[in-house]
Amino acid sequence: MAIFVDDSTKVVVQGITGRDGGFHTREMIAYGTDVVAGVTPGRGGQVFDDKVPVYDSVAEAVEKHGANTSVIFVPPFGAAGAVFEAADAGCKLVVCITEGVPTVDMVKVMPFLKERGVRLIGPNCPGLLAPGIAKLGILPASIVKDGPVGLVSRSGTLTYEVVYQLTAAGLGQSTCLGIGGDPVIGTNFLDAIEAFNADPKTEAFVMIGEIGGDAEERAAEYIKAHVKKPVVAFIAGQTAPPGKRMGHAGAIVSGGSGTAAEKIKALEAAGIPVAERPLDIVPKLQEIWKR
Amino acid sequence: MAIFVDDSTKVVVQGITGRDGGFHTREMIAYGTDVVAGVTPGRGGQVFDDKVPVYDSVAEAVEKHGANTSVIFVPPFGAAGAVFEAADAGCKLVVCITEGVPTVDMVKVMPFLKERGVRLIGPNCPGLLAPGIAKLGILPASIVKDGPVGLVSRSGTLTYEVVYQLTAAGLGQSTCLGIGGDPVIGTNFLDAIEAFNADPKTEAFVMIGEIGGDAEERAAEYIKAHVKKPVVAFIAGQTAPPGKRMGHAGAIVSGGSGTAAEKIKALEAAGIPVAERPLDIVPKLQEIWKR
Amino acid sequence: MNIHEYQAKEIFTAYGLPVPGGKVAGAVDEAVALAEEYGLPVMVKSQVLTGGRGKAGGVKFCESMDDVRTAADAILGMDIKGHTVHKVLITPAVDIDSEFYIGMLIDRNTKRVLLMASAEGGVEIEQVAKDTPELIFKHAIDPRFGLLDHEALGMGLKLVPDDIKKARQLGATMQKLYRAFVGADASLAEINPFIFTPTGEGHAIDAKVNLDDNALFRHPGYEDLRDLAAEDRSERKARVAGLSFVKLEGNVGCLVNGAGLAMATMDLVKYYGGQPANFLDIGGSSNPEKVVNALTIILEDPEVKAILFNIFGGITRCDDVAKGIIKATESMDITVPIVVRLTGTNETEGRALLAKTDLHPAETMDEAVQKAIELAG
Amino acid sequence: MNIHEYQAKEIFTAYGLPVPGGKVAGAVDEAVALAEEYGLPVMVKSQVLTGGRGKAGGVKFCESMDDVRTAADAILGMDIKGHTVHKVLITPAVDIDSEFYIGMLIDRNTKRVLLMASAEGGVEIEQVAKDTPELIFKHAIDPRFGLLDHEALGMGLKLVPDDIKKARQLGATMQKLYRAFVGADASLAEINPFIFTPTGEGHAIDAKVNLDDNALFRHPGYEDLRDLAAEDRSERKARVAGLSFVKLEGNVGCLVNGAGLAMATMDLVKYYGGQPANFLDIGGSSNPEKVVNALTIILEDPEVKAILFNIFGGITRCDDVAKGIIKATESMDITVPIVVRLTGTNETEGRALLAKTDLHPAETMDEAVQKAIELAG
Repeated sequence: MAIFVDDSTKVVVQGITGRDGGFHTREMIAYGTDVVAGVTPGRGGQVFDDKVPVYDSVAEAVEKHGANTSVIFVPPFGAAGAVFEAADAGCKLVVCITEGVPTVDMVKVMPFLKERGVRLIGPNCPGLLAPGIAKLGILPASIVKDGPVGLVSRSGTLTYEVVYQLTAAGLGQSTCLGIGGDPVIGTNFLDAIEAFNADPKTEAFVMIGEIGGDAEERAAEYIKAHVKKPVVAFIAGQTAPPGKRMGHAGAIVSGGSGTAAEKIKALEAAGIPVAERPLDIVPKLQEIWKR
Repeated sequence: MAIFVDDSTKVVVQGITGRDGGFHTREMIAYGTDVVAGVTPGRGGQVFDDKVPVYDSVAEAVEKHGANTSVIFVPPFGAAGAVFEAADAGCKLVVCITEGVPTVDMVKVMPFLKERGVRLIGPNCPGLLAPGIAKLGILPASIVKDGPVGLVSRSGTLTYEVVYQLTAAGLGQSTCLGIGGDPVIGTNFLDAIEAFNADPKTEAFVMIGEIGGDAEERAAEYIKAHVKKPVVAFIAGQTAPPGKRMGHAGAIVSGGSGTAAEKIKALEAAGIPVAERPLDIVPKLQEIWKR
Repeated sequence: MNIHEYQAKEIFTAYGLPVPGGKVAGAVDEAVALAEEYGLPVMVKSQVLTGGRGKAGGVKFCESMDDVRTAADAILGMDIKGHTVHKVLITPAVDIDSEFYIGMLIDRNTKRVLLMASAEGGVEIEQVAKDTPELIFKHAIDPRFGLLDHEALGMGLKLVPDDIKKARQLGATMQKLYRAFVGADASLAEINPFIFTPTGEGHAIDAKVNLDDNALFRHPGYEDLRDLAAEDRSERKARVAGLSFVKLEGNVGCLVNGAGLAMATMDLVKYYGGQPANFLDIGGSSNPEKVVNALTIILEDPEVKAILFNIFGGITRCDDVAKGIIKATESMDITVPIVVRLTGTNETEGRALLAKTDLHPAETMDEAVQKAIELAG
Repeated sequence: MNIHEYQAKEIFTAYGLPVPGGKVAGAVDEAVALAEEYGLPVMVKSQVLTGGRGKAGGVKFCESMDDVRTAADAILGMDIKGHTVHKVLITPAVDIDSEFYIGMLIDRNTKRVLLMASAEGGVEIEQVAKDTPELIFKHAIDPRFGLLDHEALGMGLKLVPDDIKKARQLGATMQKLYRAFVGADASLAEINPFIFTPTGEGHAIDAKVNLDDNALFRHPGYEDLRDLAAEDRSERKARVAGLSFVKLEGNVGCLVNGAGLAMATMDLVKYYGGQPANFLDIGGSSNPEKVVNALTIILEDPEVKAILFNIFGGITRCDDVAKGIIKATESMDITVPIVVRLTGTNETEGRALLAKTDLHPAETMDEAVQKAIELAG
């Protein structure tokens, strides 16, 4: 078990013939992900790496191969269009890796997804890796290990850092999920936490937040009210100056709100231990888990 | 029984303080319709005719009086906005009398209604009169009579003409419905016929079409396949020249299609008698009804 | 409201559609001057509000200035299906490699704007629709999301399956056409043909737009697009007076409230062997002035030998109509007989008012129609 | 991207919002000339990318030309929260009867554009939000239907319950502001205050717009709105090079891939008693040239005494990063010590490449940070 994916996950990669799309498609396949097709308009009829058929549209990939999940590696100007296409074609899970998507585009796409019951992960995210099941995106497979810990994060590489430490400590993962650093994202902390809470394989989980917005505060409330599993949190950006966008479009302290201090306070008030350093996450988790 | 209305129908009139809105509100009340409130932005707090409280918004009328139906008498530029408002406030039936509403506005409003499960009648229509139950719109109450015949029409005054003759012949009506003469309307022939077919009170019905579009042809197919009740049709505009809009925005023969001849042919092919003159409708109905 | 090709192209240009340059000329010298401005070859295209201009000789390809002069001279003043050509569009001629049809209209059944596209461009689309409907691709556009990228590109790829660049151009053109359609409140918008040159440039070579009369109030500038010369004089008067009026060839003038009843009245005149002189809907309002205007317009037609009022009062009250008729007949010198039939809201009051006049009353529609035909002789 | 008031007003004007006239001046004489053009009284308003201009004396009401001269002279060159005033906006002063706040921003929770409006206009809205949140009305706009008439009017009526005309003006302003927000790809758009004059005319007196950096590619003209003088020199260089960079005050230069890891690295430098010199995310791409650019920018800061690379390879491959670091160090004359920590995709290849250099390797983030602080001294 894992969250959001299972053995029936069949992947179509949008932008498969691009540099990053191609590289990571190979990585996904190497991990054992069932990549059934690729899409690049104008390249229909080609075969990627002599293995994966390429089509002009997601609809063809769905029709001919039963793709139900899309992973998107297209440039920012086409990314929202790619999400619309995947959802319209019937994919029920869409993972958008692309960074730099205009926010208004994501605002427009959201109700389209809701109407069709489609889950979006991202954009501007590393995607999801469910050890032993599937790798959807760019999380490096070498660092994961199958196990009982869930991980959800707004970051990319910081996620890898924590996964690396979990694995080094012998704590395997049920699902590692990067939800993305943009202000408007498909799957947020609440969705992920709800799923981890319901997932029987996940025994404990880690949440990695950062400055900007109040998703961590909302997650804290939810965890306090509904979650019995052990949770440890980390918040990046304690030293970030206000009013400056820290890389991620969503990582900004504006009008005095969205600070790391506020988030840490809310998490601690909800009884969730917050690690001071990434290095402290694993010991904190072990401490409260006491298994 | 009747179609689309019943004893629980509580009406809010949008544009109640206008000339036509006021006149017809009085007529509706005189007929016994449960008009619970009126709306004219900026007139909130007034009382219409010392009887009907006026509000600034439909939401207030719904909240304070349980209005579930709106009848709209606002000018064309505000009509679509009034439909949006009524639907958003929770009215489940909206009757838009206004003539001259831009078609693109109605195109925009349609999915909003669909999402909320709202039935729209019109625009550019006389509304609905269910003898003994409610009068929603401008159909003259003096000419109707309670009884078993349903009537659905794209026209206004031509509808009255036929109702008048039905009543004169002793044939009362279950519901008289004018669906409106615009190209894009909320409730069309199919919807009305489906409802009449299901309504136990309606024993037979009359359908009054006109040139433009193919709604009559579609209705003919439906009737042939699903309707056992006696039906007589009439089509106006046999002498209308092609390419000219005959008053109604939707009454135009364009690209050689939408002619009265085509419609009559399709109806007759479906076994539905088509009256040559309005005067022939009642005798034709009596003939096939043989009750 | 139908507008000319050159006007449709102005709207298209405002929405970023690729339209080749072009200007209209009302005289031969002007046409030649424009051709010199653009450089040869050019097209000389009659601007009339009807189709079939090409077949009628109203569109000419010109390789020399003599050609332009000859073509403009022949086309200006030409009659095409009853429309006189007052203006020609001079536009640079482009080499055509392939032609497409792209059109949009209001679809009554889906209640959406319907995109239609075909690789059978440059011919009459109605004929394609009849003979080979499978060659026309259709997509009803969801107004909430507009024409999405993958929908537009998918449509483009149906037209040119093996040329992604052209498919993208076609798709982008469809998206712009949709914005133009909605932005201008069109009821029909067509590019036929959309062409590619041998070097792959796309151009909207011909343009047709019908505007929604109901939406003109929010486009005050569009009133200037109306071709008053192409409009029947009495139809124009009626429009200005806010009346729905269509001129016909008969001798029974009809004044009816409601479009459906007006059509049924015309049909009934024909049924009883008469000929209606017009369609006229005095509308849902009951302004007596409207009745005066309506009578004035109808009486301008010397063919009219009798007048038939057929009024069933709903939103229009019969007493108001009666007052209007009386006011009109009192203020005018009317020599033709007038048959009046009033039924509906306030009919008693209305009839009481009329009783004191020398109008011919009628109780039913059939009686009124027969009486009017008889009086028209 | 933050833009100036006068630029925001240009965007507002393009979307039909009621903005009083106004032009910017960079010199006192220019300011006076503009005041003469508009006629007295005028406002002289500093154009700086920060709030609190009024409190700082950067906004003056001027009734005479002497006032204008004095105000322009005082304000031009003024420092407001670290921002030097290079331009003043001269705009006709209007009589104010009532003031409102109208703003929109991207709401992360509803995933929509959030309209906020208050009758408490002309003051700091953050303060209103803290003290009397019930005085701010909010509505999350459904992108499928836009801000509907009844929603806008309803919001207007909340601000002025007894004045339908003003409520309509406020509502129409909100609808135009929404179109401007979406059309310009804003992340924030505020009118504070929107005012009515005693005769009931509405004006957007002050304007604030932040543009979505991610959407600048589709507004090529907006690049001209960027105030290069107000931007930190190294931040500008980083932006041009496609790097996410924020200048800080410390001595440990940080090059990190990924924004979250970069923030965590800064936090860790602080945790171990050091001071980060910057935030720098070299991004998801692995172009060695980017590393060169990043190093160049960081090394321009004389405060930087050590450099810390913290790279965890996912989409960025460690071998590419290693190549970039080697290329950079070979081509540059670098005197400060460089600590490099590489983990993730192709980490073995990356470390193998680095092994031949004199860079300081580190296995973990904590080790790398401690070593860099130590080397920075």
